[in-house]
Amino acid sequence: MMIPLEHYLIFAATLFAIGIYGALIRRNIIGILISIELMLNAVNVNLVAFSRSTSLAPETGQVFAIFVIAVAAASVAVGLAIVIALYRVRKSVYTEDIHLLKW
Amino acid sequence: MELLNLAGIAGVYTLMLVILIAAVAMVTLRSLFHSALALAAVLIGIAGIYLTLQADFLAMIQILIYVGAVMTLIIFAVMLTEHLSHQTVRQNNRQSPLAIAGICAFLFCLTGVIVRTPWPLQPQNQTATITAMELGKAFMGQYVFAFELISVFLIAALIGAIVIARKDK
Amino acid sequence: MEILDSIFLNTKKIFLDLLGCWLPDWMILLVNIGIIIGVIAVLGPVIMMYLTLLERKIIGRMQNRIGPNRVGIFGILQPIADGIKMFTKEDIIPQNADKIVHFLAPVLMVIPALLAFAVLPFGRGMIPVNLNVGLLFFIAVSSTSTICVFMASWASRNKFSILGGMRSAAQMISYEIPMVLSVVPVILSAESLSTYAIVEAQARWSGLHWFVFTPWGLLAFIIFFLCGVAECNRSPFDLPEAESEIVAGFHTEYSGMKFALFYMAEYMNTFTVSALAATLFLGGWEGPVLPSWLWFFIKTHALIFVMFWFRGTLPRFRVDQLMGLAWKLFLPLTLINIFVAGGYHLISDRNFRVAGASAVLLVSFLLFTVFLNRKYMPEKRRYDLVD
Amino acid sequence: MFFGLGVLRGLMVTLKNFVTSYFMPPDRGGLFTVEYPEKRLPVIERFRNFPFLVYDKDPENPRCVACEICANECPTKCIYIEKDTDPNKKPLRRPAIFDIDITVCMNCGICEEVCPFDSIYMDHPFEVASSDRLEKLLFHKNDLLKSNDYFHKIRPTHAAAIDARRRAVEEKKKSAAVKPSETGQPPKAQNGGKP
Repeated sequence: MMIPLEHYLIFAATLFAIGIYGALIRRNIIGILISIELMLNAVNVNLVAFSRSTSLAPETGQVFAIFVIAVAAASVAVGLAIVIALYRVRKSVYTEDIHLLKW
Repeated sequence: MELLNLAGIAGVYTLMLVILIAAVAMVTLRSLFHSALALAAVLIGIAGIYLTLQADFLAMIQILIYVGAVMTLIIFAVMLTEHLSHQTVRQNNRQSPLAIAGICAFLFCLTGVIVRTPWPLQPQNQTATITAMELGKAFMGQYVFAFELISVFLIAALIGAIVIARKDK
Repeated sequence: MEILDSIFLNTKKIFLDLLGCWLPDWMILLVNIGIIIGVIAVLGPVIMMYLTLLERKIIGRMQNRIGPNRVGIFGILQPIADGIKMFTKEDIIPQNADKIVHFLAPVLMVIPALLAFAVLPFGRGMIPVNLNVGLLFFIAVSSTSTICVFMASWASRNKFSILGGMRSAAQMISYEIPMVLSVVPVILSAESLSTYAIVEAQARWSGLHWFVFTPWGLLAFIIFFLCGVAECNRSPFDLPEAESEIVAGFHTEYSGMKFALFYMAEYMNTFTVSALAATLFLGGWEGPVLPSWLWFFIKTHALIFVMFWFRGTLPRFRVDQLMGLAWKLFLPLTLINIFVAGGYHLISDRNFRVAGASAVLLVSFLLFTVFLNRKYMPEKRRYDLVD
Repeated sequence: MFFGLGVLRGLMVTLKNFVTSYFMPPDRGGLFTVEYPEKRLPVIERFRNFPFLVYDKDPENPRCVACEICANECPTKCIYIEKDTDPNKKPLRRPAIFDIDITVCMNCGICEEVCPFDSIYMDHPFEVASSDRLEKLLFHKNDLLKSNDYFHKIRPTHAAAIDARRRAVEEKKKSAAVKPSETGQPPKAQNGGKP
């Protein structure tokens, strides 16, 4: 199963690019959060691909990937809590409507 | 037997293609619920990619945490905030052509860098499957401080999320 | 007994050798995988059909009635009759439902149920895929069904199904955590995540050596089994599809073949959860005389009988009791159970560690059920006769 | 006291039920369901289903004298009677048409009670379902007529009491007839209380 490292990196790069694209054009906050999740996953793929083929201790990439998954899960939890609190106050999750620093 | 290997490699590339299509769908779909499901498809696909990279413990963790828990959170949030009346509202702002141009430039120079740099390959551990045993040793050995820190971090995030989302009576 | 024990393995080997003479060897590999997939694809639905019949017979007998015996000799053909009924029933899609997601939900619900068969050790050497993360695979796959419940409830655009969907998702999540944590002591003592190695670990010990006979094993078994019952939305925990409150929960808007898929997924989950409970705690295919695959089916069907027994007896849990049980009783108990199992392995003196472990577990059980819960415990009703 | 004891006790009850349903006789926990078409419960004597007319010797002259008391008393009005007439249009004491609409009759048994001539009683067979709703479920006179010994077969004690009473009335009438009494008085059968 010899897939050269570059192919994994290019795949992860395109995934990351799609994530950025999503984060840029989405008007809905949850849409942006989802795209950030996607970018984090692209980074994970990179980590694992690098650690498997270039590092001497191959499990470091996976350890990093697990830590990234934990941090991403925590960030989604807090992010969505903020979105729900925001929705309760402003009745909308669209980025244009949330432009006052204090309400 | 080499036919089987070829089939395997072809399988990996099709999996990558499917993931990219699902990711594009996730970004462009109008209804947020559909894009959340596309994200679930992407996550399961990436777990498949981990399997091809012989990281099966990580693939299972990815499915368990991402598809099992994070997706549920996202779908809960989508359900709580999506009005059916919003279907007609435009989901993305006007800057998509500009964004596409920027992203393509970024992607172009990134792939240029990837292809040109001589990665220091270590061919000897290409086939070693990382089992849970080595990961456990790494967690308890070299990364024990980070391991404890991450649990504190998760508890803090947990309590923070509850405090923010709770209806303050 | 050796022949009977590996009868299936030998037949497969003979069949493959027969094919071997004119098929290239890599094709044999594919045929081998094909056979395994075929067996699971046939075994799953057949088990599901005959579990429905078994359930109706057992619950009938518990209520002093006979249960289906008209179709076929003892109602043997009843599942086929049900199947035909499910096929021919009209498949209604609500008018403003979300067509694609409405169609996808039952399909995606059956996939995890079928995937879970891949790691069950049916007998000595008869495990479809010997993953070295088998147990984690099972838990990961069974946790993906939460999304299918959401899809089903959101797509049918119906208040009852959304309510049912939210309730069952909340229940599935809150019972998944104790389920995962109750498995940790088993991994701790079997030193491996692969289900095959776990069964062998239980076979290696001398004397009565199933995990269920150790104090932490018994507690973990009870909690794992109850969480398994809650995971497939069955009997005392079947609030999400409670007919009396919310029509049929998340599969209200489904009829015909789609409802049959939900039904099949539920029964396959019942089988796989009890099979895994038998593998982890009752020593899988480990047994003195009978062939190994027969032991596996006896133990699994014993646990399935207990699940039907629950359905024949226990009333339904209220939502807060349901959640309270998972978070206030099962979770702390499993955490303490992990510590006790760790200690159990460190102490070498046999009867001290058994006494110590069971003492600690009993005290913590009483602590969480009687002392901390006294406020919520309904006071004992006393009927003093008016003189 | 102990947390799960109530649940265990409940489970033991159903388990006992489950086990005894295989071994015990019906009255002590065993199965008592009678599988209807193959095995049947014996119909008890006082069972009431649709009415029937009794005749003593031949179906031509049933006990019924077409007095229409039962038709008037019937709460659902499901009995229709037409008097028979001899060739020169003089009404006879016999019904020409005696129809009971089974779909309307509710087996109340009032016709049996009010009948002064012991001619209509409630029958036992209840399997009278048929595909044709109108024609087959309207019983005419010849469907309703049944002999007195059929009456004895399905309701022995009740039929015996009725016949004893009729015989007593016969003797009293005969002994009265021995004394010079005016003729032409139709024997007035006491409508004694039902035994």
